[in-house]
Amino acid sequence: MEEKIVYFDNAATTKIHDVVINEMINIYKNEYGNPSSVYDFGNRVKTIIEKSRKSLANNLGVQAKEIYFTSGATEADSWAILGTARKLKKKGKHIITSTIEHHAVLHSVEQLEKEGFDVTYVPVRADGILDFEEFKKAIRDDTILISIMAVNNEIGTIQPIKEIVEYVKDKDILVHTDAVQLIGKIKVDIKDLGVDMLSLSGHKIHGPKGVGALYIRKGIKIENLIFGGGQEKKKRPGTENVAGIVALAKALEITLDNVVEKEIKILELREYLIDNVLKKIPYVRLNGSRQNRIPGNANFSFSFIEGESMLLALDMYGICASSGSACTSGSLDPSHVLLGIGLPHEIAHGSLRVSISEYNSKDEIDFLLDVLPGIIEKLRNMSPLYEDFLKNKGV
Amino acid sequence: MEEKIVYFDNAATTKIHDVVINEMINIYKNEYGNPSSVYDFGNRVKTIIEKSRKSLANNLGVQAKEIYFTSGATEADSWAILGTARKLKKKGKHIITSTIEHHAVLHSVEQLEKEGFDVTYVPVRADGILDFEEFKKAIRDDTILISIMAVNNEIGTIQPIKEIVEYVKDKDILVHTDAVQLIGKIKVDIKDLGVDMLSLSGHKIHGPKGVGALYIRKGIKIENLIFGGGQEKKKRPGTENVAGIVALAKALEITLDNVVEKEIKILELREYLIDNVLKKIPYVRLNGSRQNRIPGNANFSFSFIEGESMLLALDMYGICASSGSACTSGSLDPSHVLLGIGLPHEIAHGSLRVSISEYNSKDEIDFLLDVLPGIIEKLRNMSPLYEDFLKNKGV
Amino acid sequence: MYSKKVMDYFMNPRNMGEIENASGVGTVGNAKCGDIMRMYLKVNEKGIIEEVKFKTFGCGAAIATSSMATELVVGKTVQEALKVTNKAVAEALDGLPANKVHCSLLAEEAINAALWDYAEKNSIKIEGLKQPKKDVHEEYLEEE
Amino acid sequence: MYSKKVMDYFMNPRNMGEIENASGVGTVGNAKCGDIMRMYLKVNEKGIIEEVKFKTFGCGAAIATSSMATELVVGKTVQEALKVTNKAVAEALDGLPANKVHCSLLAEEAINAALWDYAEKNSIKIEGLKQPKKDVHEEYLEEE
Ligand SMILES: Cc1ncc(COP(=O)(O)O)c(C=O)c1O
Ligand SMILES: Cc1ncc(COP(=O)(O)O)c(C=O)c1O
Repeated sequence: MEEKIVYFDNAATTKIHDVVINEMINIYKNEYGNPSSVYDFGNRVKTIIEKSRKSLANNLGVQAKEIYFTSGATEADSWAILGTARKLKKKGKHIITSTIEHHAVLHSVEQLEKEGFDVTYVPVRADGILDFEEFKKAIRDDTILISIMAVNNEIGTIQPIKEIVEYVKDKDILVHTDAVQLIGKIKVDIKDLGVDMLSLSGHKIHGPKGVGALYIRKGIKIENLIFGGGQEKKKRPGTENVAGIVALAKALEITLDNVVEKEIKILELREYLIDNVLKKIPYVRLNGSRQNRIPGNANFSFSFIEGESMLLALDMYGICASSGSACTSGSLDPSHVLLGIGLPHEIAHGSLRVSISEYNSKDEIDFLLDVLPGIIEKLRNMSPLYEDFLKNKGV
Repeated sequence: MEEKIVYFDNAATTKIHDVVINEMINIYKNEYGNPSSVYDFGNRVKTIIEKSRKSLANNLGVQAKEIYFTSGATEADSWAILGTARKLKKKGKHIITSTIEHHAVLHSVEQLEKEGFDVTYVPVRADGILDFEEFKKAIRDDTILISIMAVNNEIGTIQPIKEIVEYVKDKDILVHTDAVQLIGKIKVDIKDLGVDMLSLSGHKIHGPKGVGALYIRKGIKIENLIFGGGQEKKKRPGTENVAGIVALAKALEITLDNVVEKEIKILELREYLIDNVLKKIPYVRLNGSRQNRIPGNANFSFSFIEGESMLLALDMYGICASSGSACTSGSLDPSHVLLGIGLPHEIAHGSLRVSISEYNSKDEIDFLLDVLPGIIEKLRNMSPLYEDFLKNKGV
Repeated sequence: MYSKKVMDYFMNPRNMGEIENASGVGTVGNAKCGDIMRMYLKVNEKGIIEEVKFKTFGCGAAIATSSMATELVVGKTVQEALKVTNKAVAEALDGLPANKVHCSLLAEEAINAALWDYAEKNSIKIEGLKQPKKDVHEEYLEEE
Repeated sequence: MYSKKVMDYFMNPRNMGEIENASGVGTVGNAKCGDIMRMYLKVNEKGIIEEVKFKTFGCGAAIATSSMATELVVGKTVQEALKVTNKAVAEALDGLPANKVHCSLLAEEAINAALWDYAEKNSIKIEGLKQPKKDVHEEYLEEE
């Protein structure tokens, strides 16, 4: 029973490709053996995992042995950051990150602060791109790790990872990037990007939730986060989430198929959306650089109204979108990302993120453009801030 | 395409119940929304998760809010042990475990040794049950945590968890148990068991790999292993493995349905197997107490031969079984559990674990009993140890 | 997440708007927390609240609770209105999610603030009426 | 895990057994590591290995490599047999999993040990033959 929803929250999670689901069903039904077992029924599952690892690695331009499967990007981020710092703590105690990272990074470095590390949070400019001058100033002799996201999940801005790697290439500093929002949008060649570690997640690329991977460049040793059996070369033990691993590799493969054409289509939809929202609705701003952003992301702030009520009203039309990041819903704080680009609280509260995938159509954008102005107007008419604004303007 | 395998490795992993697979398919196809989202398409997934948490909790006799979903028991064990010790490190530095724990526990406490904790490994008796006198002696004033498994994964012996809890009830010591091999075999009431923390895994109870849970008694605070968003009350962040969570709860529900009847049948099969193996094959011993063991487990040591070759030969008949634990395959060490009950190396190497589930039949046991004696004989005839033995006996 | 009733009051808010020359107006909350509520009261000479209107910047629960609060106080005396608790508002909406309970509290405070304004304007003392805290919302959060 | 050839030599091992009054017998490995190989050689007066038999306690790879090693040395001179390397054994089996390479090394050592025994018994010196290490297997592991 397919119901009609208009899904514009692809930065939060994505619809799973049908082929991916079928591959999982096959694993669940026919390949439930334990990959570590001697007999063929188990051992062939090991082969399946290694084939997936190879496929994923190929699609990322790295070697299979540099890929470690995890339970998602949150684990991958935590592992990369905590594992590196704890391993290198005798070498240095300083870590650099940015103010607009995902909580998986921010709360990991906060934990490190409790463990005696020193963290510098480099700010971003008003357009949501890392302030490179501040970044340069942040580097110290005892810096051991830089963790900067490749693409921001809320405003879609693309961060200068290659430049960061280039800038520190003569220094003995490891560079990790949370590439959850980049992978699957273009064909990323990690070797070309140059980072030492990279996190990705299955459910953001039309795969299932609960699986991700950490790329660790050959030769780099970080401490385990989880301890146990011999899986993943003992670095990430636990019986493998076989269906998840197969699905992750397959999802990336399918998502990258014709990725340029898909992203051009997505970009056109987004530009059409942005043009029309800015034209049809007053007192609105686009958050983050319009140029240096991933094709599928549009993030608006509508003055005088609050985001959740906008989402609820959109939901009445079956439109799924988000405000701030999904992970912080239920919290009362406005997005640290929107505050990070300098928005005042009341503007930050009124944000709407529309994230577009290959499954969206122009009709759906038109539908959104049909209903959104009315919703904004209705909520503004309800808003004491709007009332005050009009009075001050002398209306 | 169903192929004919005879699956006797249910302690390594299990066939997934069909109903469980169907529930996962439904989630993948229709409920891919992000549980943290505001709109109904996401929010209702939150409801699905909470329903599963409630069901799991009910089936374990605890409150829903005491259940935290993880990526498996390895993570749950690591979290319970590292999280507790790191949280309580100012209170005390001593931890008690046993010599026959799963590597998820053993390697976690080894990590704690590196972090400055002191670990006592209590030995087991020859029958594979904890030496309770030694356990009592191990307790110190600065003991903060006891982690003893409920049922051993290799020899199936049941450990005296209730007695442990009872013995330390007046002391300020937390008790964790790895109950991976107990859950699903009987209806466990955790409140009755009395432990403070308990780990379980989905794929051992006819659910999928890559999902598990940690029960943490209300009021107990342990440090996070993974840091990130607000999921699982911020204690275990990361977008939830929704299909896995639903599957875990459903698998336990189905597995516990008529569990007494099922386990009686399983016990009968096992006793029939043990009786006949001991009768038909010379120079064999049953490892672990015959009484105090979980119904589905039989573990034999056949003198003069090595386990892997036995497994390979069985595999030629489509029979899946194990030797030592699956996780240590590829390793050259014989099982630490079999050494732990006092077996010499060459005997420990020749072990065979047959683990039976509700999906096994008497015909399958008969089939195993048909082929096993010939395999053992063939391998013994190949063995220089057997040759020496016969010569020494003067044959 | 929300009950049907909350969604109904969010989508079709009762008593939304302003009252010109209101007997009392109260505004509570702040933009930082993302909720601002304003209540307009018209109190007649018998001390009965004849008309209530609200305006709210905030989430769905904030809008629904303000609207519900207006319905619960309209027609009541000032004294009776004071007794309308946040719990009553939440209950009338068939409950609120735990992390939205503060919205009902804010609605209660908004009524209170409007009554305070009415009392001040008319220099009357209303038994049980407390001076509105500058920022009820933040205090609530700290208590949590 | 294993190649078809390994499985074939495991299931149908060639030259399994003992040789009575063998010219040389060598046993290597130990129970701790789980592999023990014993090689029996019959060397004729021309120094040609006429017959080889093995017995092995060990995993599938251990059995297959011992069997393959017997085939590779039979019919060869003692000197030629010395040149049969563990790599040759592994290749003849279409390869071995990384964690099983030590089995082929053990097979090489078993041949060597049997030749050493033959040389000692006949008080001859064989060029290039080294005294068998007490425990080749453990040393290999440490190297890893
Ligand atoms: C940038 C970024 N990093 C990390 C994550 C966490 O990934 P996961 O949900 O797989 O734990 C997300 C999404 O939630 C994300 O957008
Ligand atoms: C006793 C025991 N503990 C822990 C584990 C690890 O569980 P998982 O595979 O879910 O990480 C297993 C099985 O592998 C086990 O048998």
